[in-house]
Amino acid sequence: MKSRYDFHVDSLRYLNDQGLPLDALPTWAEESERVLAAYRNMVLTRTFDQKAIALQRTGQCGTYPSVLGHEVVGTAIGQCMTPDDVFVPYYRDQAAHILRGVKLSELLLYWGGDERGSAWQDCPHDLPIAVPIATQCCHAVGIAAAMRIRDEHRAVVCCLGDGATSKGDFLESLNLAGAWHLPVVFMVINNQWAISTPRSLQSGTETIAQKAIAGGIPGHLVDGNDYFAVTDQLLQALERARAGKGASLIEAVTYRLGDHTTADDATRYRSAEELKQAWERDGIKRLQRYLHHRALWSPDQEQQLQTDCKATVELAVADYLAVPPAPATDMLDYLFAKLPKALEPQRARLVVRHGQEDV
Amino acid sequence: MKSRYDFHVDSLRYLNDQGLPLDALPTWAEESERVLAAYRNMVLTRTFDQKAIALQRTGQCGTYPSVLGHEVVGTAIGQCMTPDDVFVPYYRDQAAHILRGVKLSELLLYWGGDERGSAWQDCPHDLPIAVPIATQCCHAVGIAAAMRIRDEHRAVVCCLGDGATSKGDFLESLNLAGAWHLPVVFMVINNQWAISTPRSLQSGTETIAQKAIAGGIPGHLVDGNDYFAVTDQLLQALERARAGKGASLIEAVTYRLGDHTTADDATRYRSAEELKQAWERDGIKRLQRYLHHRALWSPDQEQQLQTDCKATVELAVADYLAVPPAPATDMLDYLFAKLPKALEPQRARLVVRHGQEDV
Amino acid sequence: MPNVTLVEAVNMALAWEMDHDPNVVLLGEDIATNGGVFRATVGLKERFGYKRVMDTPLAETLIAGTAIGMATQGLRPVAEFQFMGFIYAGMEQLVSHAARLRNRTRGRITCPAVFRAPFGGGIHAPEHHSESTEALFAHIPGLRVVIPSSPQRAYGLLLAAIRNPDPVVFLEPKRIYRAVSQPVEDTGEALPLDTCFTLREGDDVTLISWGASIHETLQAADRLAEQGISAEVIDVATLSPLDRDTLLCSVAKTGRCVIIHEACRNGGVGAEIAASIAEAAFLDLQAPVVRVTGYDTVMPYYRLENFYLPQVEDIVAAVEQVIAL
Amino acid sequence: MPNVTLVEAVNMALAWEMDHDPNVVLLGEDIATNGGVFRATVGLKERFGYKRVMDTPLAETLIAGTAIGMATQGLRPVAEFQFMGFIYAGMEQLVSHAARLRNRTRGRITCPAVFRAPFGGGIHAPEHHSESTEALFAHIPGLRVVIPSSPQRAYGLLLAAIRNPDPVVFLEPKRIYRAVSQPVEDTGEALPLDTCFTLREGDDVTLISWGASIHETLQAADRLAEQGISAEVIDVATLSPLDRDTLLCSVAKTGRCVIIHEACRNGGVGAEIAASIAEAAFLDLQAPVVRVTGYDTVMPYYRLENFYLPQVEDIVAAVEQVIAL
Ligand SMILES: Cc1ncc(C[n+]2csc(CCOP(=O)(O)OP(=O)(O)O)c2C)c(N)n1
Ligand SMILES: Cc1ncc(C[n+]2csc(CCOP(=O)(O)OP(=O)(O)O)c2C)c(N)n1
Ligand SMILES: [Mg+2]
Ligand SMILES: [Mg+2]
Repeated sequence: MKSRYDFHVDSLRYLNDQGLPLDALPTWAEESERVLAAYRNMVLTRTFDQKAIALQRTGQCGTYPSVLGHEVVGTAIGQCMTPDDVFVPYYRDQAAHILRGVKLSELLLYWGGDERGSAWQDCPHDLPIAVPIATQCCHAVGIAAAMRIRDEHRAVVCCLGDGATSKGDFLESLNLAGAWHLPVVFMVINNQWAISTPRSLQSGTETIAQKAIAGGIPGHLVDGNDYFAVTDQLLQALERARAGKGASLIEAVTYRLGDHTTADDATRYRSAEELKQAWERDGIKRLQRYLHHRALWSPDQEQQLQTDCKATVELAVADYLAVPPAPATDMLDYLFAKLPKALEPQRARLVVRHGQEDV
Repeated sequence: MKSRYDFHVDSLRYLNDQGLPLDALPTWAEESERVLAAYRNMVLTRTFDQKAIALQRTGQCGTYPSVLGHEVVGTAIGQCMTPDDVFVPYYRDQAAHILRGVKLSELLLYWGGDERGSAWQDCPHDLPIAVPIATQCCHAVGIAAAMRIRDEHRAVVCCLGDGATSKGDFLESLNLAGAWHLPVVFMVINNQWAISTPRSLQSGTETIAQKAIAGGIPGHLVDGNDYFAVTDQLLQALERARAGKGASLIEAVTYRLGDHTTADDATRYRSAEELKQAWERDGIKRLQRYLHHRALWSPDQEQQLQTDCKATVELAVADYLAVPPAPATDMLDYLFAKLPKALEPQRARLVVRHGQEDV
Repeated sequence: MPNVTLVEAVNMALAWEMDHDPNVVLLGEDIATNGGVFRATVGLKERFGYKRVMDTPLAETLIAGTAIGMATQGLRPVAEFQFMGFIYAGMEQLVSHAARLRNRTRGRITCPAVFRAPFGGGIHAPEHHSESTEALFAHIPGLRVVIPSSPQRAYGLLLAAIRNPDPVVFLEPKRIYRAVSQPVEDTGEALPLDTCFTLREGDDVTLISWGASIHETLQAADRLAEQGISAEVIDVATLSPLDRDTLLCSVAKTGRCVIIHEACRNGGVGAEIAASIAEAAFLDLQAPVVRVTGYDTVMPYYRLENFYLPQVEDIVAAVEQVIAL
Repeated sequence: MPNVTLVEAVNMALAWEMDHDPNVVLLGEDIATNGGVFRATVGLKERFGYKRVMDTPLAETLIAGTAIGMATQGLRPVAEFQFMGFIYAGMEQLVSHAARLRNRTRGRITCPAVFRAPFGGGIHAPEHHSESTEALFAHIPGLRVVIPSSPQRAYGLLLAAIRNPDPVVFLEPKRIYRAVSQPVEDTGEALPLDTCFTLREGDDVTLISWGASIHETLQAADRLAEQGISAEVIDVATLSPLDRDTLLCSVAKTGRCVIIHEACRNGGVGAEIAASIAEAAFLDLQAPVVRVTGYDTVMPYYRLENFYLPQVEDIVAAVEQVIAL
């Protein structure tokens, strides 16, 4: 006696590569100020990104992971989340951080080898950048569980890459999110590569979204270069989460247009042709075309925006470069709430060796 | 523009609770000697199990995990695997071990607190019992990968419980099995409980079999108390694996009829009613009814079998109890292929302290 | 004042703190309905509800990471690893996040979580159920490692651990979970962390230990007293950060020191203590610091476990050896 | 004889052994097409095929466990963790399986696997990319922990590690991956494991170190020589099991000892070495064994990393201190 259980994931797209709607846009898309703000943030993010790479190349910043190709997803996240929500990022979420209140200079400080780059003055609640892959997923469900324990109507957005979906932390977290109906949205940014490992070697699955089925939560595919699709799916997922209906997984399909980091050379493992094709699906260009098409944007405005973004970034760089190194004693002073007695001799030694004032 | 991807898992059952076929049985079921051998192994396993519990209760064995409710699955595994295949067990696979050549006395020795209980004289290749949950899944894919690297037509069967399916090791292994098309079958024995944690708290999914979808491999549900269903699905999965067509996941649904281990008291967390109902689906009784129905079995034969099994078990117990403790130096002598110089003083100390001969 | 065992004291401390701080929540495998495999959390789900006493799926990485996430929100999660032998999957979360969140965010995000685990051998448990790998955690800056060795200290130190604003790995010596009962006042009074406890004063030799081995150490001190040797016994209690002052003061007085622990010798916490004392008390020491420890091998299954564990006579012999010098 | 760097020597050893033993296979993240993020495996996929040089999904538990599974079948897997900072998810597999398989099956199943990871700071890397937690592995009975500090030793020790019938954690000091070149004969000759290497003989003080710190240690020895102090320099190389004999012999001669390591001090491998020497060479020592180490904190991000790392002048100062006694 055979029977069967059926499952599915859906897939969403609004704009074609030329920025023309394939379907009626969601109603919120009528808020043109929202769409314009999104576009501006994408351009600012890309401007910042280019500058950060340049700083690294000239020895003024450490290894840096370019956000090229992720601007649409990050911007959608930054817009859809409320200040009360908690963002649990990985390390390629610059576009979202900017909208969440992280300063550009703070991002530079982090990649410039300074812990103060995670002290985020104007973004007190979001989790810091997570470098150990997928580990942040467990924090996301922990935070979501805290919200449920306290009966709050808030939600968590957790970002990770396609590579991260192979790691146990993510899969265990998916399962908890499903078992406990947690208010969390996992946003998998499938940029087709995990350093040199292509999506096809990462997993034998047809989609990443289908991994949601293992956690018993809905899985959605969206075109990650389509601002309307990402936003719409995320708004629904967040609403669902805040309403106590549980978690979702969104796979945003895009492409890592840059090297993995400034320490990487992607030409070692992928073809120029593939990269060229990916550029044709670039989400910023696509949204720009949409805006032109809707007569919401002009070459003059574009010119002005470019100028403004450059100025904003230059100011941030100046701020960053003006930050003197922290005192050596900082390495001990933030380890615990209060310096344990056991560490006092070591702190004293740091003071002697590096001439820092005692606190 | 919405589109969707569909997935499914199937579910298989041949016998109803009364042991009557619901459908035409698979052709191999005509081999009555195979079916009878299966039945005998199930009874032997249960006889052994009762004895092991009794030994623990009388202080002659350590904590022991009863196999009650798992006899059908384990027997099917033991029968379907060839000697060349590799079995990667967890800790409740007694029925399979017996058919794979592990001695009953070795099983007792293991749970009796003696490492020699994993030295398995007549079962050289299978992996030892794995206590750290789900860790063995990674070994299973590693072994399967070795088979692929060497172009061998062998397969791996990896057992785990429902609780184990929450742990990253399992999920990471599923993914590798799918990505690399490995000759491995994951047999999840869903006995509804992980110690006191019911299946419903373990995961929000409708089935466990659907977790296969996250690895991109086929997932199957079978009635784990139905010898024909388990065997048939496993035979197909093994054939697929050996033919180079890749991995499968089988969820065998059964019930843990005993306490988690002798250290557990299941009445603390589950109802007598639930247990009673589970006994009605007992797979041994069901197969016995089938055999009677097919006139393959008589009360006399049953009587004789019970007597034989008891005798076999008593012999094994005698063997087990006759094993003198290992020399204390064994704790150092098997750590490395050759005792490192650094450990010589410690070994000498053991010899002095516990009067063992030097080797 | 009730007479309670160590594991009951753990339960009492959890109950007290849950009662007084709504932010305290518990999570782990089998801790809610079952009350934990050692019954450390028994009755707490009934009393505080399943929202504060949570059975988790079987996944230690997740347990560690979920607790961390909760802690970042100002909850005070107390996560249980069912046995120390199953803590390793949580290692990445402990090392790369719990220990670092405050430091890497310069105090913006913190991790006031407690990670409990029963540890140690001697209860005839199966494979992987007798681990003593406290040294792994003691080596990680940013983690506190706390081990109680009596019901009173279990109560007071666990309260302190939960109230501590930083992560604590709280290891409970399961061999003595029920070995002794002791009156424990349920007044919510915490004991200090980062401080060794001198359990017995003496002049001739300093015996340093923690966890279950404290009991053999105290017995050894009794026996030594019969031989006219006066041993000071110190329970380290907080293994990291280490209160070297108390240890050094004692050795300055006695001039001799024996360290006792169940973990294997190579790279055990005894090594750090011995190295610290040998360096700082170089001129005070009249004999080398000697370690009485487990062997450098995997904890044997239970038929051989007593050959592995430090015994009273081993301690006595070590003391006789250092006294003879 | 080619002049090669340490990382090139790693590549040479892998190539030699793959060429001579068909059972040797490599697995890890980005090791095949990309040749590893440090290029340690560059060219090997092209030479030996993707069946023997495998890019894995991004999952360290899996990498460790898969290698173990392969090893049980008589393969000789060499698994790469991309950085030591990402090894922790593999901890359970290393501790509970790799280290124990032989012991728990009484020799029936074994684990001849090598687990490679670049480690240590000083290369201006991002967070989590500068770890030195070798002590965690050295404390696990059943694991060998091997650290080369020159191209020649990288070549010879890696060959030995792969041929070794038991698991080896092979940690490569990435700060000196390309710091020096040295002629290395590609003859497949292994160096002994479980043996310290005396790099420089001396009479006044024994300097013990490993990994990248060996270089500051040798520089310190040069400076000390200018001051008329003759330092013996020992590269421990195999941190566990530890060759105490070589260390003790040297200290018996010099009477003074300084241990240098990059890892934090508390519970570092230096503690075990100091404790062992202080115990066994009690009567030989004319000064306490002193440790020059990283601070007991998380490795700082790169702007402060040089304040954390032991410097040549720290070593010189420590020697001056012990010589003064
Ligand atoms: C646990 C862990 N393992 C390995 C690494 C090294 N590493 C950094 S990024 C990366 C690839 C991540 O790929 P993906 O998740 O797809 O994110 P992407 O970088 O493409 O945005 C790897 C292997 C790490 N940071 N953490
Ligand atoms: C990593 C790990 N965590 C916890 C345990 C303790 N433990 C032993 S069995 C068990 C439940 C396992 O349940 P399941 O996988 O369903 O198998 P079953 O015992 O029901 O056959 C637990 C939590 C363990 N052995 N390993
Ligand atoms: Mg990616
Ligand atoms: Mg179960």
